[in-house]
Amino acid sequence: MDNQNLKSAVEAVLFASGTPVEVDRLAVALNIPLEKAGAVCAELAEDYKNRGGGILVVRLGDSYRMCSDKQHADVIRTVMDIKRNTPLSQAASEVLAVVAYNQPVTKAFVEQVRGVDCSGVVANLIARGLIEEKGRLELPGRPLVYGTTEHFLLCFGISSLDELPPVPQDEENSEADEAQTEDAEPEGEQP
Amino acid sequence: MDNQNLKSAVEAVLFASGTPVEVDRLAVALNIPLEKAGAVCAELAEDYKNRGGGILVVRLGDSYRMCSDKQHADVIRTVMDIKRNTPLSQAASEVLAVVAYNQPVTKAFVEQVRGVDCSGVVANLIARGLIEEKGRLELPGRPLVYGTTEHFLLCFGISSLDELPPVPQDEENSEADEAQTEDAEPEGEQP
Amino acid sequence: MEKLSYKLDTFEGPLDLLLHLIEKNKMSIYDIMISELLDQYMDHVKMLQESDPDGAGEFLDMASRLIMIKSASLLPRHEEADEMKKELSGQLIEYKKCKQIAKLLSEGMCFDFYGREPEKIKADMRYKRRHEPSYLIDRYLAAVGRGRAKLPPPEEAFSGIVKRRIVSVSSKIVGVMRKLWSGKSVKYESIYDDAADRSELVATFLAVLELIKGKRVRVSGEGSEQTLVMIKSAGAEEVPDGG
Repeated sequence: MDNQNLKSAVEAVLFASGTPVEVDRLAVALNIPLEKAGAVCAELAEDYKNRGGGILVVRLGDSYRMCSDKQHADVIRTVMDIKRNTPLSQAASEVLAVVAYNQPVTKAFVEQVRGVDCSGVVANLIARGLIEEKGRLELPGRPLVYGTTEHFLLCFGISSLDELPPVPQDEENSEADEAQTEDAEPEGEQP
Repeated sequence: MDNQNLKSAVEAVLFASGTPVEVDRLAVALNIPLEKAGAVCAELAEDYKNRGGGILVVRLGDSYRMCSDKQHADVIRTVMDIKRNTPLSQAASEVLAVVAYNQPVTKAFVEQVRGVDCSGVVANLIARGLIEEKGRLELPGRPLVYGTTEHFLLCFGISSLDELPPVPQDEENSEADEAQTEDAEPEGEQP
Repeated sequence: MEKLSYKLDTFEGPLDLLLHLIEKNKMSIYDIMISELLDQYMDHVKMLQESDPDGAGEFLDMASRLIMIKSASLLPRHEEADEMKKELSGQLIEYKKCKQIAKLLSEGMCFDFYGREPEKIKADMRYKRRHEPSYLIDRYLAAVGRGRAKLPPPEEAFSGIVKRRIVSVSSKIVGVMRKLWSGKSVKYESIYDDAADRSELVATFLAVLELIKGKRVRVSGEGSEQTLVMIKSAGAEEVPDGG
C-alpha cells in the first residue's frame, strides 16, 4: 500500500470507529511498523488541520481520533437536537485537578486534599467521560484508583499529560523561611 | 457565512450525525435557503469524491450522509477484531463477576457494590456479547436487569450457571475477624 | 458587617473557607493565628448550621481541629500545637494549589468537540478470549471486597428510595429482658452481640439505660468485666417468656 492509500485507510478506520483508535492497533491491522503507522496518523492530522474543514484528526496519548471542529458546535447541536454541555462546577474542576496531577489516585486522596467528600463529583466526572477507573491499589480494601481519560485530553486541547500546565508556584514560598515545607511536598513537578 | 464556511459546517454535522441528515434540516439550522443547502451538500459530495480519501459523502433522496469507503471495510473490520480480542479491563471483569453471581441484577445494584458508575462498562459488556438485558424489575422506574449470555458460558468453559465456582463461604461469616479472612484466602481453588 | 454578602455555597469545604478567611485577614498561610481564625470560622459555621444542618458536618470536624490546636498552644510546651499548625498549613497550601489548577483547567476546558457513533459495520464484536471460571471469583472478591463480602439484597440497591430502618427501643427492652430472664448475670458487652447495625446498637443501649432507670437491671463490675443482672421484683411478670 502506498502512503496515500495508507492515509485513506486510517481515515476510514478513524471515521468508522468514532472512538479513539490506538496507533498500535492500526499498525497491526495495516500490517506496517508502529513508527510508520504513527507517521501516517500524524500526517493525516496535519492534512486535516491545513484543510480547515469541519472535521479534525487529533492525537490523544497513544491514540488518534476524529472529531468535529468546535466552531460548528452550535449547528451540530441544532441539527441533532442535543443540549450544550454545562461547564464544570468548582467542585468538579477541583477533583479533576487533583486527579489529573496525581494520577492514578484514590478517592480518599482526593478527599484528603479537598477536605470534603467527593463521591458524587467523582461519579459525575466518570459519567462525563473525563476520568475513569485505572485499577485497584494492593492495599487493604483494594481501593479503586482513578485517572483522566483521552476525552479529557481532547476537551483540554492537549495530546498527552506531559502538556499539562506546570503546577503554580506559591508566591508566599519565597518570602517564608519554611521553604523546606515546599520541597518536602510528595507530589512535586516530576514528569 | 461564506461558501467555505457553510461547507465546513455541513461537513461537521454530517460527521457527527451517524444517520442521514435531511437537506431541509441543514437549511434551517444554517439559516439558508433550501436550494443553497442542497448546492453546498452536492459540492461537498463532489469534493469528497475527488479527494479519493477514506470517507465519502453520498446523497440518499432528500438526505446526505457521510460513510467510510467500502474499499477499506476489511481494515476497519480487522481493527474491530483486534478490539474484541483485548482482555477485559479491571472494571469490566469486576462488573461481569458481580452480574454473574447476582443475576438478574440492576445497574444500580452493581454500582452500589462497586461504589462507582458503570454505564460505559455495562454497554461494553453487552457489545462483547457477555451480558444482556433480562427484562425489567417491578419497582419504581422499572429498572432493567442484566444477566450473562450463552456466549459468556462459552468464554468460561462451563455449560450452565450451576457450574460457576462457589464464592468462598468464610468471606460471609468472618466479617468480625479480619485476620482470619486473610489467612483463609482460598483463591477459588475449591472444586 | 460584610458577613451579609457571604454566600453559603461559595465554599467547597472547610479548607476553602479557611483559605478565604486567611486571605481576608491578610495572614500568611505559614503562620496562622489560630484564635482569630477560630472565632471567624465559628461564625460562619453557625450560619451554615442554620441554613444547611446536613452540610455542616465536615465544617464541624475542622472546627474541632482548630479548637484542639488552640488549646494545645495554651500549654506551656506547645510543640504539639506547632506540629498541628504545620500540618494544617501544608494542607492549606496543597488545597490552594488545587484551586489554582482547577481554575486553569476549567478555563481551558471546551466541550464543543463532537465524535460520532461507530459505523454499524457487520463485525462480530463478541469477546474472544477464554478464562478459567476461577477468574470470576477473583474478580468478584475484588469488586465486593474481602471481609465485607456481605452483599446487600437487591432491594437495597434502592436505598435512596427506601427509608432507613427504625429500631424501636421497646423491642430491644424486650430483647434484653429475655437475655436476663434466667436470673444469671450476663456480660454487659454480650448484650450487643446480635445488634446487626448501628440503629440496633443505639436502640439496645437506650434499652439498657431505660431498664437501669426503671430499676429492672443492675450493672456491676468494671471495664470489660461489667455484668448485668435482672432485679427480680414486682412487674417483672409482664416481660414475655424467654423461649
